[in-house]
Amino acid sequence: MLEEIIIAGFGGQGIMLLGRLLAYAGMLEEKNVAWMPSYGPEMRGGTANCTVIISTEEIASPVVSYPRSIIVMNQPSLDKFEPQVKKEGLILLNDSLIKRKVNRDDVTIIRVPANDIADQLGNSKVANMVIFGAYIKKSEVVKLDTVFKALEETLAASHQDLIDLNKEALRRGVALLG
Amino acid sequence: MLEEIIIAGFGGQGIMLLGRLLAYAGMLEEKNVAWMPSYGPEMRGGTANCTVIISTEEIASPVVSYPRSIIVMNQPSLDKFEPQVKKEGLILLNDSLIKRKVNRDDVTIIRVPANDIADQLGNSKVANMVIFGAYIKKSEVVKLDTVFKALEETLAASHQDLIDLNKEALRRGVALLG
Amino acid sequence: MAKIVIDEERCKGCELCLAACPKHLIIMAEHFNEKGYHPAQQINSEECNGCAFCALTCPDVAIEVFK
Amino acid sequence: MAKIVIDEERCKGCELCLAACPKHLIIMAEHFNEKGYHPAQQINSEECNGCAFCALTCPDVAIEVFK
Amino acid sequence: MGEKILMKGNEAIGESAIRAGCRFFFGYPITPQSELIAYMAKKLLKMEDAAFVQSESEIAAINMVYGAASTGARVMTSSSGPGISLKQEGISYLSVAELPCVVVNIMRSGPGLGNIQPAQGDYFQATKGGGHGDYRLIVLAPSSIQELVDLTSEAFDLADKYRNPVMILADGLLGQMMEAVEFKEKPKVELPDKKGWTLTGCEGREPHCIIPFDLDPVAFEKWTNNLGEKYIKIKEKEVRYEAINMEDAELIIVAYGTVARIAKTVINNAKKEGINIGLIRPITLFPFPEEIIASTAEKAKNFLVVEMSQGQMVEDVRLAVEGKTEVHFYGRTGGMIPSQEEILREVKRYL
Amino acid sequence: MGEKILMKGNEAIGESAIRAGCRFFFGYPITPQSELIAYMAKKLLKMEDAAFVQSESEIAAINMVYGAASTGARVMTSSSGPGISLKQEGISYLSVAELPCVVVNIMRSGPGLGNIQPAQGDYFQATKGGGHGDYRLIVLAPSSIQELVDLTSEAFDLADKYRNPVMILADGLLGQMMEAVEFKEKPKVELPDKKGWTLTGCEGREPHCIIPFDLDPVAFEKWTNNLGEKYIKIKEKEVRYEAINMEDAELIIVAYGTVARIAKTVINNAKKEGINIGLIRPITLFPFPEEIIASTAEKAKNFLVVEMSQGQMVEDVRLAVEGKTEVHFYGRTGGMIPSQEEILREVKRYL
Amino acid sequence: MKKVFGRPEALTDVPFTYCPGCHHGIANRLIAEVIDELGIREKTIGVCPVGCSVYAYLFFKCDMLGASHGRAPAAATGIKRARPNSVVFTYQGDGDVAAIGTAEIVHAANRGENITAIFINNAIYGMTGGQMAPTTLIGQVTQTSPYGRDEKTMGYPIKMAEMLSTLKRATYISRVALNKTANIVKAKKSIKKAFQTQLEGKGFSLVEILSACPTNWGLSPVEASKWVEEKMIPYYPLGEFRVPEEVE
Amino acid sequence: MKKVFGRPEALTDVPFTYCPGCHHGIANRLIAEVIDELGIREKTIGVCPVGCSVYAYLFFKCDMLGASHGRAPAAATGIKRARPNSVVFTYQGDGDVAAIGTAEIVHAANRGENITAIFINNAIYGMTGGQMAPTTLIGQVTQTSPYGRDEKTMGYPIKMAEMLSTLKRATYISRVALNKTANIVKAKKSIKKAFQTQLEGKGFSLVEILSACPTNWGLSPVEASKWVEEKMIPYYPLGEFRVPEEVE
Ligand SMILES: Cc1ncc(C[n+]2csc(CCOP(=O)(O)OP(=O)(O)O)c2C)c(N)n1
Ligand SMILES: Cc1ncc(C[n+]2csc(CCOP(=O)(O)OP(=O)(O)O)c2C)c(N)n1
Ligand code: SF4
Ligand code: SF4
Ligand code: SF4
Ligand code: SF4
Ligand code: SF4
Ligand code: SF4
Ligand SMILES: [Mg+2]
Ligand SMILES: [Mg+2]
Repeated sequence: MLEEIIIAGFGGQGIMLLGRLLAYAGMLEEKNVAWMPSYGPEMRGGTANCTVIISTEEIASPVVSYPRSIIVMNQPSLDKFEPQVKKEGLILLNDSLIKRKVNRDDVTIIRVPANDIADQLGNSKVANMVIFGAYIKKSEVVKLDTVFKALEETLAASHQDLIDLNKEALRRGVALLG
Repeated sequence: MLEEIIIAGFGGQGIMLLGRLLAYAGMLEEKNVAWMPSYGPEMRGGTANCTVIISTEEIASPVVSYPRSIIVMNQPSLDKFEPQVKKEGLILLNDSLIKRKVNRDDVTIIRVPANDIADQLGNSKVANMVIFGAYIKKSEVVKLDTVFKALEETLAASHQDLIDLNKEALRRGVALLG
Repeated sequence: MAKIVIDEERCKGCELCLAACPKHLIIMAEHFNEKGYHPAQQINSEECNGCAFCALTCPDVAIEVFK
Repeated sequence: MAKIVIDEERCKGCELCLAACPKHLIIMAEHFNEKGYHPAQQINSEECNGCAFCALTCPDVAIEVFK
Repeated sequence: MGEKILMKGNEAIGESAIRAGCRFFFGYPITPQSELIAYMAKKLLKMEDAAFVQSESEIAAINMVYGAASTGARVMTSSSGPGISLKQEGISYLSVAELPCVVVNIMRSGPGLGNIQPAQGDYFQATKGGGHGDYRLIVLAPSSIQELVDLTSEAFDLADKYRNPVMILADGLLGQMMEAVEFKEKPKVELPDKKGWTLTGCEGREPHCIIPFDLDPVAFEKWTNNLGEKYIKIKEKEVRYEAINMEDAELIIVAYGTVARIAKTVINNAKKEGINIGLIRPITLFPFPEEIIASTAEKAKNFLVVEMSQGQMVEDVRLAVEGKTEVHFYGRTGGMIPSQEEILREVKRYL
Repeated sequence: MGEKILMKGNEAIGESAIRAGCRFFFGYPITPQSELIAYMAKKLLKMEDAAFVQSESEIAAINMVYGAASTGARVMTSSSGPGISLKQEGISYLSVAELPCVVVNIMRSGPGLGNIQPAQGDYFQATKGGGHGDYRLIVLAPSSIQELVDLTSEAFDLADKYRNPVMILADGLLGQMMEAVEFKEKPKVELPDKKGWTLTGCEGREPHCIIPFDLDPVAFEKWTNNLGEKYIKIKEKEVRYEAINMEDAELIIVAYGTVARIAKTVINNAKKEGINIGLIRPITLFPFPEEIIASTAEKAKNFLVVEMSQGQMVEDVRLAVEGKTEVHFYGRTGGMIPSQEEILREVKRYL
Repeated sequence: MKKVFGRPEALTDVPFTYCPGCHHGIANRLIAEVIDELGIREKTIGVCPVGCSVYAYLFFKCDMLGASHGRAPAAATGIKRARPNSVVFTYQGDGDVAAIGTAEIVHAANRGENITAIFINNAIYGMTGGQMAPTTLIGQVTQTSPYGRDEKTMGYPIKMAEMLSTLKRATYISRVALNKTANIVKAKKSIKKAFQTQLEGKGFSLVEILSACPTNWGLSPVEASKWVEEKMIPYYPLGEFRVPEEVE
Repeated sequence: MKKVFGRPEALTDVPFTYCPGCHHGIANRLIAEVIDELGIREKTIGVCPVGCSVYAYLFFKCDMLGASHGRAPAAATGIKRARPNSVVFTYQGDGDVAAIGTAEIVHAANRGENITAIFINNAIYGMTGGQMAPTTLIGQVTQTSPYGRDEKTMGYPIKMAEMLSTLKRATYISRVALNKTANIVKAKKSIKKAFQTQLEGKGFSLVEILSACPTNWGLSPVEASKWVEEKMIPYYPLGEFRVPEEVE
């Protein structure tokens, strides 16, 4: 089993966190994992992306030119990564902010109104979890429960309300593909 | 024609100046010349020495392991350089400060009471010129007149009295081997 | 009579102008600009006296003032 | 009663002690030490009061004072 | 122990250093190694008999290392590109004074301010001596986060064993990426006692002096010759490398760090195409694994050296090959990472 | 003009620089190059439109050079050992920003504080880049005071021609010794106009920017590749060396600087003993005279490299020889100068 | 209607790369306005540092040099010595001026280099992601003072303006802030005086500008401006520390 | 008779390598006497610099480290942090402290490193043969100010003690001289206070010592001492600039 995914969006959309949670969950499921950021001079603003690899084999190259999946949270990210997705790959996009059509017809495309749902949950910051939920459901790369566990282990217990909110957002994402 | 000489003594005895004058005179006589100091961390005290090469040929190595001549102004310098003088070479030593005998019997040895004569001239600083005079006379490497010219060109005209004193000291040295 | 012109695409939604306007004539727009910020927007523009406090404060030189 | 002892071989003939002695009891010797300096030397030693000004001043710690 | 932890490379170095007994860290922020400094601050500021100082500069940092190392403490500093250049005088001093310490260089792209993307352009500086005079660092080149952990720990041992500064040379990607790592309990290694030379106050013994010079050339030549002999000993004993798929290989890739990992994927993919490629991955850059390269060259195998530079390690490969076979080079610079596809394309050019 | 003057090497560099139009000098004292600073102070402080600044450190000096060079002025700095190490960050910046300037290294013995006797232990630092990232200095290695004069003048031309820092690398003996020199009138060389890039105030034109970075790796790779191409051009066009007695030589000595002069005496003396030895004396250390060495190796001549180091240039000789013949090495360190007798002894070992 | 406030001529059209609410932008604009008012754009050469203002060369419409971290005063010295008739300014952060570049700023000031240094004190290393600066306040939490700056091991925040004011040829030294319009107006006056000091050949000038870094302080821009008022100004008094008579 | 003045225990027997009449020797001895009086020789670690005192490790009978030029305060920081119970002092010249090592001394002082710096201000670079120091007086001729130091291009002599006194954790800062017995006695007291400041854990201490360099000043030792009195002291006032209450 090998998953190679690039997650991309604005800074502040929780891109890095999403990637890290995915890698963490992969690790909990005893897979080999690698997480790699693309970092810029500005620790702020602009676009951000990271790569996650989850594999039953040893991971040789951490650098992925052609991901199987991408999660794109804004349009510049879609523009950048759409052409790189492997044939028969997977694109999850944030329908709340991306208005344009995807040009590829050799990949699975899932549009998630992530910000809208997050707004419904009362916190636009959890848009990343909504789309993540959808990804988990579709890709079956890791189990939802494992992601919950990953959440608990990475967020301090003192943030119980935050954990709950994130879980709810994940569930709403999963439910979308119900 | 090739002369390789090491001049050595205490710092403050005018060793470097002597060497420089010799090189300058050599240059005035259109020979190839090289002057090389041995320098130490202390710009002061301790022993000092320099090497001068004067040659009608191009000077390849400026480093001389076995000089033809040495001028030694104090005993540590004699101790250090005596063994290195080439067979049939020349040792000029400052008899005012060096009391011991020279062990070599395959070289010419000239003992010059340089400090005593300098004291007679009223300035112990010109001991170097006294011994230099003797060296010029003995070695005939450069002419006394050329050294006078070198003196005039290197010392500012404003130091006329100093020039005169130095010339007198040189003459006294020459006269020793009269 | 005075007016201000806000360059929406330069605005980063920092709200400093909003805090600086002595007449509280600036609010943040509902919509996003291209960079994803809610740009500042003037209201009740007829009350503007052209004091330029908003423009003086704007870190992105997004405001011009006319008088 | 006091006396000073000058370590001739440490002395560099700087003459600072000479200048420091309030009683002018120090002069420079005629002879050279091994390093080629004229070492300092006490005269009229019976007048020495052991004030140690000379020793305090000596940069080469060449002077000991006894009292 | 034995538990897997997901960690950034920079943090993994920090944790490993602390577990290896490093209690003193002096450093100055610079991307892409800043997480390491932050990690050391978080940990060491809470520990007893430990110190973390964010120094006023990289120069101050390396000289604080010099001071702390002279007391026998296990001590580390880290930086990148411009900051490592500033440390060169200090590194030269540490080398001549034979002070054990660990210097981490998480390489960014140079020269100049360059940028903060990964690169391997500091190979020459690390292995040939960016500072003045004849000296050598032991240079370790990990290629995974687990190896960062293992080699960091080993770096301290090597430093103590040889009384020599050790550099960990990793490209920025290794500092920034996360993988699961394990902190294994290590068997205690016998290391030379430091008591004979450290500065600890001279109670009950003669004073110790640690001095970075000898103005007498005869004495100083002896001193530097002793260093030279130490480096020869290190060359004999401490060469580390990984060699895979060497037997039937039609071509041998030589690469270190992240590039070596990409090369592994290339090898796997090439196999699917029926192409057999081998890999020599130097783990120690000094001492450089000359012998395996020389003996491979004897077998008439050609080499392709791949670096994130304009060609630095390739000189050491050529020195080892000595003209016996061909040595090709492929490099990316400016922060660009060579892709599997490019490397495979290069491989095919030389088959 | 044409008149012979007896000068110290350090002063000769200064005088030659001033005659070459250098009007700005920034430096910090260090033995054995201090006479150069003193000379520049004496001259420049009395000149119009000139400046001499004794900077607070070597780092400040190299950055003052960076500023002055950005205006298009001819500018120089000089130092030795530890001071040159401190300049490495700045040198890397100057290289990427392509700012012409001349940096003088009068080598003392290292590593560390070492001592102030002559040495050649900074060859790697000068030629492979002691700073971070891929860059190259043009490195000139004079071996007489007259050559110091000639090459200093040429250094400024080369710097301007290639928009590249040029290093004059001379051992301390050359800085300290005196020989008679002549300052010859040089034919004016055509050099590229600087107006297109210098910082002079933007009156009547668009502003110029000189920037040592590009955060975009694609753009920065292109930038560094351009530098790489420049270095290749320099390699093609600017190699300089002296080769003597090559025809019947039983062995070729390769040496630069003072050592090459000693070697010449060895060659003369050996001839008297009926031994024929040749000499290749690299005058440019980068670009290194690979071709003459390679073609000599083709003729199956063995080499003896002699350096005042533990063996640095010898790697470049080996790279050029590529195993075709034997390359032997003899080195002295710590400030010791190899004597004629030692070199001849070594020569005889390999005949 | 006439435009009474607009983009100064000495700024290019390039949008600032600073974060929302970052005071770097205000400082950049004030310098540009001063350059315009003094009519010196075409003879000005700016030196930008490493720090969040590393891109300043994109913003100022005059000749610009990018210096290495902390060494802008040395680079500026080189420029000014080579071209004494140009107007040379550095733009530097607190890591640049108060940490790695301490020797360079002290000695440029001590030599009385006829240059102007603009020193952005935001009590943090902005560009590298929020490490402690020498000017970080006591108790302030940063990446490298995770439990708050503790004066016992990290010392007190350094007062550069005061320290440099002990140097005789540091001719004009002031501290200003950008947290509210009144202070912004004063800041501009001070920057102008600094440039005038240089134009009159009177020696070194430096304006220390207390500035907000909302991103690394973890505050909204409005809160950050308040933090400048409530925390920074009480520790770092505003005012002129050294004034040449004639400029005054 | 009892010995009332002799060689302190904390000095080895090695004769000083300084020139005749050089005040370095007096300063070395005073430090040794203070170490003896405080009984701390066996826990003292000294850091010697590059400069005429590069050989100090031969003279002090305690553990010694040779630092690179200017960086002694950083090296001392490393030592003191690693061994907080030891007594750490640096011994540095004016090139070391006031030029290349400016950043290191400022920040050791600012952090309040619990170390003692002895700073020999002889207004010249002694070891390298007499170049201008940042502390060289106006008009003073040196190798690199051959027409005398000119404040217009070289600035005024820097007053390190005063500058460092602006730093809050620079706990004890004084300036003394060695040109006559009365001053020597005061100097020793001041050095002792500095070490006491450290022993009581109060933070950074520095004693600036005005010293003669007869060789590079081209004066006899006696004339040189007079020059300290007549030229240096008027410009560099003696006294204590910062004193911790309890040490006082
Ligand atoms: C020699 C060197 N060391 C470290 C760095 C990394 N670095 C870049 S900017 C910076 C500090 C930024 O802080 P500051 O000067 O306060 O500017 P700000 O970003 O806050 O405006 C550092 C440490 C570097 N580029 N070069
Ligand atoms: C990095 C570096 N730069 C320069 C030198 C050369 N150097 C040695 S000592 C010294 C200055 C000596 O002056 P000072 O510190 O005043 O001490 P002093 O000799 O006067 O006691 C210099 C510049 C060096 N050793 N290292
Ligand atoms: S010009 Fe003055 S009144 Fe008008 S919007 Fe701006 S701040 Fe408000
Ligand atoms: S101050 Fe400027 S950037 Fe901020 S909200 Fe107002 S217009 Fe926008
Ligand atoms: S102890 Fe006093 S009186 Fe005696 S010699 Fe010394 S200074 Fe003079
Ligand atoms: S002070 Fe000391 S060194 Fe100087 S003359 Fe007197 S005894 Fe000799
Ligand atoms: S990190 Fe801080 S200083 Fe840098 S641009 Fe953002 S707000 Fe401004
Ligand atoms: S040169 Fe000056 S400071 Fe150095 S030992 Fe001699 S007199 Fe003392
Ligand atoms: Mg800052
Ligand atoms: Mg001094």
